[in-house]
Amino acid sequence: MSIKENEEFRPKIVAFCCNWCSYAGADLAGSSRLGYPADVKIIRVPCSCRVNPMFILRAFEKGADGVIICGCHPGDCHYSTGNYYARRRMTLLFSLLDYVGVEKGRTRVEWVSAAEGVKFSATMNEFVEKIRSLGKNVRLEDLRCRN
Amino acid sequence: MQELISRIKALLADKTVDRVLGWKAGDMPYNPEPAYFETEEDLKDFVYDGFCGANLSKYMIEASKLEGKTLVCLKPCDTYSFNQLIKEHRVDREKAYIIGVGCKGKLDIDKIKAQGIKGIKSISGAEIDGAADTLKIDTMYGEKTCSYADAMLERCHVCKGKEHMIYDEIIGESKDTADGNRFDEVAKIEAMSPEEKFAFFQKELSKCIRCNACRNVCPACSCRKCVFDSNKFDSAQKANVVSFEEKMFHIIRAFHVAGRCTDCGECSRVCPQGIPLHLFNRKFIKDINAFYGDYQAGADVDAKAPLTNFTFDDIEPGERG
Amino acid sequence: METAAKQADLIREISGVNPYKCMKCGKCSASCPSYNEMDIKPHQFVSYVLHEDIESLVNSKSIWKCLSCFACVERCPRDVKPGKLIDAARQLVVRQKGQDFLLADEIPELLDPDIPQQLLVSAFRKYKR
Amino acid sequence: MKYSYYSGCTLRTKAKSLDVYARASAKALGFELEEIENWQCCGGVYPLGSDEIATKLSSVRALNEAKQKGQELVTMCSACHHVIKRVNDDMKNVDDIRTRANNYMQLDEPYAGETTVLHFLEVLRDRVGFDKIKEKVVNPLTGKKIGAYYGCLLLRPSNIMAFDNAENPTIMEDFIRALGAEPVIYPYRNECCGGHISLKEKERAASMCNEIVKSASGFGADMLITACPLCMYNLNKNSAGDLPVYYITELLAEALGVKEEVAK
Amino acid sequence: MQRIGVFVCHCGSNIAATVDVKKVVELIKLEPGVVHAEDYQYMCSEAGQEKIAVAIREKGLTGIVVCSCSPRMHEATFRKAAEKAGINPYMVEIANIREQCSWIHKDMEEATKKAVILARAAVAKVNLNAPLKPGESLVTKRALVIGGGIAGIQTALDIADAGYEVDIVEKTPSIGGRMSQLDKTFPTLDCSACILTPKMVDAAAHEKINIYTYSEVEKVSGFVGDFTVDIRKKARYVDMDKCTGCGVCQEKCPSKKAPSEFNRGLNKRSAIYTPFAQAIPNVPVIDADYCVKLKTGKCGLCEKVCQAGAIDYTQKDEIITQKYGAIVVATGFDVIKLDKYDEYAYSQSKDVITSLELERIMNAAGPTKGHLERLSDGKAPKNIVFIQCVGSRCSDNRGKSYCSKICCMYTAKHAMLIRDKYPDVNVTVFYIDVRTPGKNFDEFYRRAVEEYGVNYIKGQVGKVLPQPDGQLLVQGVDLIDNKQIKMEADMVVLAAAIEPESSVRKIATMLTASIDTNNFLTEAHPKLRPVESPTAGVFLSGVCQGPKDIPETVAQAGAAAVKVVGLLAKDKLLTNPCTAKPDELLCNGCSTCANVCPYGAISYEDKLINDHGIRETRRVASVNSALCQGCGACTVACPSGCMDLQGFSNRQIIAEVDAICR
Repeated sequence: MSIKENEEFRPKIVAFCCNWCSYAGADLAGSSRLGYPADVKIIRVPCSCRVNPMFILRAFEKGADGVIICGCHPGDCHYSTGNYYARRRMTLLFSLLDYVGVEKGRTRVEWVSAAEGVKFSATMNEFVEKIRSLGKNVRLEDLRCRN
Repeated sequence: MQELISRIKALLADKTVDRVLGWKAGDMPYNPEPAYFETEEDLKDFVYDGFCGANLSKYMIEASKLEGKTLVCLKPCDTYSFNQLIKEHRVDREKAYIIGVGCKGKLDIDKIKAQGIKGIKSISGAEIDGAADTLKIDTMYGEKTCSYADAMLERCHVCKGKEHMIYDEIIGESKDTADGNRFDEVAKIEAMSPEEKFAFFQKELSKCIRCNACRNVCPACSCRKCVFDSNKFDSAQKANVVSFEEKMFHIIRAFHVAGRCTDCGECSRVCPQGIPLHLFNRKFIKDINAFYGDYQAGADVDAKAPLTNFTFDDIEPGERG
Repeated sequence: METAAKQADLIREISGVNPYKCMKCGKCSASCPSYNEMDIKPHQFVSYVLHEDIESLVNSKSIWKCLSCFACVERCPRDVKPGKLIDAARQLVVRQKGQDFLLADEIPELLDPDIPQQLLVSAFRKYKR
Repeated sequence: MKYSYYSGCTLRTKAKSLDVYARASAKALGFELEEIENWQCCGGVYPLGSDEIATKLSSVRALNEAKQKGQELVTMCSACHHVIKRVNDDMKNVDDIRTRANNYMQLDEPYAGETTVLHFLEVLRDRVGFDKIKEKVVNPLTGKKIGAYYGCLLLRPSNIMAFDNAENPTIMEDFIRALGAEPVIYPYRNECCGGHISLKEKERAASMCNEIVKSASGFGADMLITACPLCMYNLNKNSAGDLPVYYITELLAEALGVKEEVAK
Repeated sequence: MQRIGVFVCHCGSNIAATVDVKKVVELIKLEPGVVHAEDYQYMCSEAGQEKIAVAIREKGLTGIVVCSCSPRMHEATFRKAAEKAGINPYMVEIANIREQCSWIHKDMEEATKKAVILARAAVAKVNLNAPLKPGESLVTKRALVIGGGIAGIQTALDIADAGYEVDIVEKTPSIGGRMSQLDKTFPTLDCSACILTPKMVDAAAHEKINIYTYSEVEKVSGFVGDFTVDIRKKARYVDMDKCTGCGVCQEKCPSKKAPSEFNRGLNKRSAIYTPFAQAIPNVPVIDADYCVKLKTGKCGLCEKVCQAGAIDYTQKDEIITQKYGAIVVATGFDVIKLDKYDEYAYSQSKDVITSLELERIMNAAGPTKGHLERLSDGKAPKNIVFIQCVGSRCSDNRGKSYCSKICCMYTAKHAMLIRDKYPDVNVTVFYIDVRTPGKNFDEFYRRAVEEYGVNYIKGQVGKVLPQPDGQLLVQGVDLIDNKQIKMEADMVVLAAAIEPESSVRKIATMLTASIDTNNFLTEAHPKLRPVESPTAGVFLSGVCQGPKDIPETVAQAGAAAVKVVGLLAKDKLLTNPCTAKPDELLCNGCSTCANVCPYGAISYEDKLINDHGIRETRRVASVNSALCQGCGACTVACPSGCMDLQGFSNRQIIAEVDAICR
């Protein structure tokens, strides 16, 4: 039984959370004891617009299986407009990743406010579930034909 | 071409311009290359024909730093790139004297060779003054012919139009060459299953040798120092540790020029491995048009670029496409 | 005891109701047109399921008295839908015990010439397997 | 305009008039009710259990047939409407039910709630329009004070039925106004008539129906209208019978001047 | 290479119960750069901070990682401690192993593993940290209060009394807010107007307070200490300087069909009106939707009768632009619409009313001049039923999930007042729970039951059925007696849920203050910073932050004022040093970064650059660090990576990514 447990796929998931809404939402999920799998590791950024596509690809390059970006709801950005830019950038980037054949579910953007601890936890549970169903990230890790 | 050369001579002579940026004949009949001409004497090598595909606008970044004006020959599609460079303050309009040269479609020697035409000695029918209907090719194995359209670069079949976006004067006639839909190729890939898409790009990108030709020729890729050459992201170019890096390079490169790429097609033209790199840029262009409304980089210097713009109701990432 | 827990689980599953959401306001019972006919009241169904006392529910006559008029479902402020619990308890009875509230012998004398088919069909569905 | 039409068992027998007046009125209003072939009984009550599939299949068949024809599905009887509308909602929104039902059905293309289910009244309100009906009325029912009796099934649960405001509906009142009569609003119009209990508990059904009739007449109604044969039966059979009860379609046919035609 | 010390906090058992802190210490020591690691019971305590100081001195640390609670909690504490011990405060990073680890995981092994990874990421980041120095910005010594109800008035008075200028912006023609609509207040039953009016007068008379009524905030820009706000002063059509407030215009106005907002639409008012007798300012406004002159050009009666010549039909909206150091939101509440609760027959019967409508009926200045009577027929009611929690505590999609908090108390008040004035009227209250936390609150409710004989029934009402004779049949349940109840009533009063005033969403967006799913403004910390918004310089007062009664509102208003005063008392503010910084050697001069900067902090200049010996004049970006707020939008817009964010640099984030994915 313990062997089977060890075999269970534990994905590596990087979550970029904006300091003002989503990181606070994650804190609220924590103080409300709303659990989600330990596979998720959060990186604090000032705003979702700080997330460079380079970071996302770097994570995949280094073996991440999923990357999620959380920011304030549109209209509620602490810096007024940051999440709008993030939204366009990520929309285009995700569309391109889909275009090159990377599974759609590996990347996600979710708007989580400081008051939405429940949503944060639910989102992370859902995302981990999705990544587990997709399995290990092989497509982004290695593109070149081997031989 | 004679009209063009004599006009250039006149402008050099009356000191309107100090130098000329054009194309010089190469060692083969089909490989002219970009060159500066400073004297009438230099101009004997000047050439402008169907093989002059190179986009000269990027050279104007350096030319803008030189004393005096530079005359630059820009094809219709090159003028979009020039405009985009103006928008980004990379070239100085005052330092440029733009002759908008006519275009009847640019030729791809590989397409001619692919038809089994080898041992090429000379080619006629590629002259800019010609009808651009048929190419007569004198080879070591006798004379061969080839339809002009069949020898054209992919980008000319989906030409944005033969109107110059910016110029001081226009010399020479153009001929409409568009006979395809710009986004057909992209749509074809979009319709593939994820596995097929992956296989397609894996096959293409595996050919990449990281020679940086695409980057060097791209008028949008004009950073003083590329992120892949600097230590800003710990991403300095080096021996590939993992093969992921090609993909990273091409995706990031496409992302960096998204909303700025005019779709001039130079990246694909110069790739020694024949990777259809324009398919990345065109995907972004297609998405931008679909998500945020039609946008052509370089058409309007004052328009807000799609990635520096937003609306409250923009679609959400992952929603479409 | 284990069977009681299983039964409660089954009811929760059939009905799709989460009894933990109930805040015990009683609006279901306040809305119920069959309230006075019921020995176990609509709001009590929720707590009976919560306490896993299913035995009482399946023996209750309330399950035959509910009209499925959905007033409790419509007005429940917590989206608990007690009417679905009552129906699930009824289902347990007709499924597991094969018990009928309507016997074939009874039917002829209940008929009258104006009865619409709809009535018979509905009654069969509600009273029998 | 053609609609797929699900009449249901009772409209072919005890409630024929509800059906024929509907067809005649439809014709007069310029639309056609095309009865779907081989319909099966809806079962009369919606199977509430989330694990019940077989009892939902007859509705799925009807819905799928309308989908094949590319038509909206019109129902008349409140019970049929309730069952079919809710099954359609399940097929659209409940993954488990959709998957299992489609496994049973083995259709060429799985059914996923694509059909729009309309009650006849919704056709009148949302497709024809009460204003247009008003124009077509030749015998306005002027002076009649009519209480609309909705019952429960048409309205509740409102998030799925999406028929009207479940606690303060207006569709039948607007319908009555369109026919030139005066609607009487009374609070029991959405209370239950007793439904299936009238088989075994006639007295209880009677007391419930009496409350309804008492309230309606208290507010000055001189007749009631309904869309449901069972409500009709209960109100007629199990109340003191103080108020006449009509099907909505009968009044409609009368106002449109096609009632006589049907009688012939 | 940095010399990094790692300090792992037990947080009592909050962390240590789920994370093996010793193991974290042991493993983190293996990381490059780490020269010291230890754990302690409470790192944030005096003794804990001392441990950091000692390690800095003894081990010559240059960087600190504290594995503890969220940085939103104690980052500032540890930075201060580090600074005191002699290293730059920005050399401190926090690994959040409480909120984002020990509190959400149950398995010790798993939580420990994650804690190590989080610590590793923080170490990787600190390795690349650089000392930063905050800049300074000036503080505009003036505050803006949005909303002129009791919350706004109290905040403004307290700020003004401390000697600072305050502007109140109120959307309606008068300050006073909801409290002015109330008849009496709990738990003392004193008259609402009697205690509110003096405060309104004080505010109007205060030399430091400037009131803009009939005005709305239109645009906000800037940041803490230096906001710029556009205020739209709507056309009043009455010259405020000339008007004497005599009221003749309102008497003579022929258009008297407008529903009175003040009386909740229960009666009508004239087109030119002051909302209520004690309105401040006592200057009417003309309602353009109802004024005959403004609509048709004919009439002009008010102009004719106005002896002061104050009527001005040509008045236009006016925009006032003003600078503020701090902004207080005090936008208050409204009751929810009841169109989703038709089972209570609110829309079918005039005798089913909301509690706020009852306030107006009970009030001497209300539609019935304070007589308790039915609005349908003017008869005195004999039986009144109150229904609690109408739209509150609902998790369906009809109502609000929260408790509106004030209803239990005001219903007890209403019940008592009615029984006191009309002892022959029977009062029944259907309740789910009676919630009376508050000083003298439960005693108050008990008096209603014990002294005033109010009939409290535990249970809800299912439906209210209007009867032909005008009576209301209330069908409810008594859960204690386990009986369904059908009782006749003459009047039914609904305790409708309260919700934030509808304009708050727009205001929150302008202020970039965050808002929750119910449209209540979010506080910076639910316990420790309840009157501050997460946006620096924006403060919260009253119900806009969450349901509360008058004493709580006044207390919060004062607290918000103190926070504002604390801010305005400073001449300069230290600015966040985590600002964008361009590398001039790499800058293309393309302006893309400037195009996405929300603060206009990026400008371009032609500058002589020495690029490895090549000297040339280049167009390069320069960031005004006083304006830059550090969002980082520019860093991603920049293709060359020239623009970077201090404290969250590209390399730091990449290092974190690498550490997590390792």
